Formats: sequence, C-alpha cells, structure tokens
Amino acid sequence: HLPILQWEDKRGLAFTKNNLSYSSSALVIPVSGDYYVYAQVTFRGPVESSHRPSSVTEIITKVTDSYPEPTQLLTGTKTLSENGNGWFQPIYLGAVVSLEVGDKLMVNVSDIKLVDYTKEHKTFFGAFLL
Amino acid sequence: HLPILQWEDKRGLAFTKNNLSYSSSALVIPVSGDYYVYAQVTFRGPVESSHRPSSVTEIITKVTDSYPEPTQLLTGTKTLSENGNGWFQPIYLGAVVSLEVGDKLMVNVSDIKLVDYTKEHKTFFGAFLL
Amino acid sequence: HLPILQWEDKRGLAFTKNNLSYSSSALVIPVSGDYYVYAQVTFRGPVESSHRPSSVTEIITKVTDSYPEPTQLLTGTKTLSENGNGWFQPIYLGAVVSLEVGDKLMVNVSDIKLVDYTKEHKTFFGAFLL
Amino acid sequence: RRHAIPSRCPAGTNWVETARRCCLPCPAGTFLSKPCTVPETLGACSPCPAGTFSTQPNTFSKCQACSECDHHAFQSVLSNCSATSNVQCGCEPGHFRVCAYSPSFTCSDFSCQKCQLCTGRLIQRPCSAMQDTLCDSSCKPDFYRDGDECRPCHKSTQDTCGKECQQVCGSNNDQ
Repeated sequence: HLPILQWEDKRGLAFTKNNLSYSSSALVIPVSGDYYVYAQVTFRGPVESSHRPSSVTEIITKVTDSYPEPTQLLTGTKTLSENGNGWFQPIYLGAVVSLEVGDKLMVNVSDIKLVDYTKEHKTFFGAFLL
Repeated sequence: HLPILQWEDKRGLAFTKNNLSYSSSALVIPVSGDYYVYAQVTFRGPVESSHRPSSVTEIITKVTDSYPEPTQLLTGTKTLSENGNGWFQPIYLGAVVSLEVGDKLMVNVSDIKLVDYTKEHKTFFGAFLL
Repeated sequence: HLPILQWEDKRGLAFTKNNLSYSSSALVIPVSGDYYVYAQVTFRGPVESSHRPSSVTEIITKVTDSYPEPTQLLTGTKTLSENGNGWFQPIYLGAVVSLEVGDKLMVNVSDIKLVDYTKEHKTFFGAFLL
Repeated sequence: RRHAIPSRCPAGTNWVETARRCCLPCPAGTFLSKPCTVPETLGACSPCPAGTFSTQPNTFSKCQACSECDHHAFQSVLSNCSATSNVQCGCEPGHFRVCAYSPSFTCSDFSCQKCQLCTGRLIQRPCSAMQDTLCDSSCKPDFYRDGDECRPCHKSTQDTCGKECQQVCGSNNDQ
C-alpha cells in the first residue's frame, strides 16, 4: 500500500468533535451515515537528491471491519510538467460517501517525501456528517 | 453544447437517496433549496490519434423548466503543459447553488475521449441539500 | 498582505442568506459554529504588462476581533509550467473551520491581475454552517 | 404529502414552485418578480436590473449576471450587456481568438493571442478575428534566410553574411 499520512488533530486549526475521533492516522466514524469527506495535500519538490517524480497521487481510503482490504474512495492523480527547479502543487478531493460506524478513513500519497507538511493551511483532511 | 457525461448511480460507491434521483445523465432535484454540488473529472491522454489538446474543461450545468437554455453553474478549465507522452489531470469543482424542484444538473466536458472513466474514485459527481 | 478579492453578492448565481452577509470584501459570520468554507479562483495569463509569474497562490484568510493578525485558513499554491502563450488554471479550496460570530472571511491572491473575474462560474467563494 | 410537480404544464407555461402552479413566462429582458395568481396567466414581470440579462422568455426569479470582457488579456467589448443579451467580447487589434474548446463548439470561451508579424516575409493571409496571420514561407526580396528567420540584407556585414546571405544579398554587399 501507499504511505499513509499522519495528522495533527488538536493544535491550531485542527479539531475533532461529535465523537468523530482520530487515532493512528485515521478518522474513526462514530455513527453510520453519509459523510462529506475531503482532503488537500500540497506536494512540492525537488527534495535533496530524490529524482523528479513523473506524477503525484493522493487517495482517501476506507478500512472497514466488514472487508479485509482497504477501499479507495477518492483519488487525485496528476502528472508533473514542471522542469528541474522547485515546484509545488495542491490536490484537493471531496465527495459524499456512505460510511458505517467504526470505519476508518485515511489519506495515502504516492511519495511521503514530496508532501508539504509545514503549514496546516496547505495540507488538511476532514469529514462531516450530512 | 459540450458533451455530457453519463454516470453510474447504483453500483459500488454510487448511490442516490432522499428522492434525489438520476436519469438520462442528470441529477434531478426533488425539493427546492440550497445544495452543495460537486464533481471531479480526471482527464488523461494522449488517446490514439487525437491531437494533444491545449486545455481541458469541466462544467456543471443546470437545465430548468423556467429557462429554455442551460445555465453554467461551475467551470474548471486548465491549459495542459505536459509534453507528448502520457499525462493525467483531475479537476474538482464544488459550490453552493440555489435550485428549484425539477431542476436537472449535468457535467459537461471539453472532450469526452479524454475522460478517465475507468475508476469510480477518480471521476465522480454529487450533490446534497444543506 | 496579499491583495484581497472583491465579490458580487446579489446578481446572477450569487446570494447571501441566514444572516451570513457580505461587506467590504468579506463574508461576515453571523453565529459561532463550524462552517464549510470554500473558494475557487481561476488564474489566467499572460496579461499586458505583467511578467510571466512562476506561481499562483490563493489563500482564504480569517480576520477576527480576538486577534490582530489575519489567520491563513486554507492555501492553494501552484507553480506554473506553461510556456509563453495563453495559460489558465483553477485552484479550488474547501474545508471545515470553527468560526466565531463577527469573524470575517476573505480571499487573497498572489496577483490580482491574473484573476479571471469575467465569469461568475469560474471564480467563486462561499461558506455554509454545518 | 409527496413533493411532486405535475408531469407537464400546458405548452407555453412553466411550473412555478413558489406558487405551485403553471404561469406564462415573462418576456426576455425581464424576470418573474411575482408568480401568477391565476393558473396559466402572466405573473408580475420586472425588468432585469443593471448588470443582469435574460435572453429568453422565462419564469426565473432573477436574471443572469452579465459576464465581463477580459481587458487585462487583450479582450475588447463588441457589444455591451443589455437586458436581453450578455456582453459580447472580441480581441483587441493585433490579436486573434484561440477557442478554449475544439472549434466544433461555440467559441464563447476564448483567449486573445498576439498576431504573428511576418518580419521579412510576405503576408499570405492577414490576421483576422479568428485566425493568426499566415506568413509566406519564403523571405521577401532583400531579405535572406537565417534558420527560421528572414533578415534584412542591409544589416548583414562581411563576416555575418554566410552562404545563404551571400546568395541573396551578395551583389548588395559588393557596392
């Protein structure tokens, strides 16, 4: 599987409420229903020696007790056409998905070294019950 | 008018409820109100012989009984700077719009041959009543 | 600070309701709570006098009585790899933020001359209470 | 009570949800400010406020917002927005339209690109609203080919005038 991002859930703009909790890289669904799930990842490069990637990918996945494999819910994937020097690029994803109590939501990325984790307003992840 | 996408509305992650129905390429609004409407289209190329497009465009439009022409609600349009070989690129759109019962929402694209329809988590369309 | 965009709040698709008002470039929050805040800016170039920018940036900021400095809530920033002739590029941002009554939301951009203000469905800004 | 709208209003009338009845549409340039009180009659139609328009008969509760021409990107106004038509934009002199979508669709979305100058060449087809200048492939008299460029003979010097240049400008340089 692709690397899973970890998130800050208390400091600054981050918060959880109404029993929607965060644990080991996942948002945990407290009650079954339809949720609007969203995430933005800002990718940036080059980083030290790493080669220039041809593309970047962000995937919101669901892990559920009722199925042994993670399910890909939303995918944003883009080729890079920037030349050598510094590049940066956000990918935003958001949609309504039906979730069960206990389901876990996570964000996977193609290369964790390319994620700009330095600012909470550039890379974020959330969900709300409709 | 630009080509209109067709959608899966039952299988996999797709669903409709609360009388929001899908028919002939459109979401049909069951009750007047403010809706958050969203769609993502993943474009990809090159495809066989077709020339390399200079841009890709996604438009969410509304058709209504009260006006004989479609209304453009949201537009995402981007030039392509990738060179010859394979490229891919998502465009996400979302916003609140006021809709009347019976209004129809559709997604138009600049070139239907460039749409990646292969995975439900890459290209999706939805709406929910606030 | 970066330039702040002004918005149409009555004509066409634009509207405000439930006491969420618009004044001097800002949405004004009528009641404390969690809001989904979103904005899309379509950037385009070249424009007469300006040099070719290396990147474009959109930031949704909050100004609040309880803190003298604006707070950056959401940032979308992207390098440009398009060559000389015409280019265009949307950046969409959206997320849930906790706001207090009286808080003001604004959209800043890296260069106001690069914003496509010509069509309401290409550049838009909004918020709704969860 | 199921929220249903009658399958079809009689021809020429539209269902108005707020009044839950079919009304005659207001003429282009106006919008329905108050629904009809008697089915299949005309409600109150008000003119589109400045900056808005409606091109068709309608039962819209408000008119559509006028677009604007992109003055920063070499667009010009062909006709202003009126109550019955949106603004029509074109390109400033010396620019031509590049349609955002393939030509088979309306060119309502376009950018304006500078017309190419046929420096040192004859113009086969002048720049027009929808097409770039078409330059002749060969250089004009007294111009010699230098890669993709056509350069004037009088600017060439003894050491810059290569084979191509000498063939064209040779006699000139001897004087």
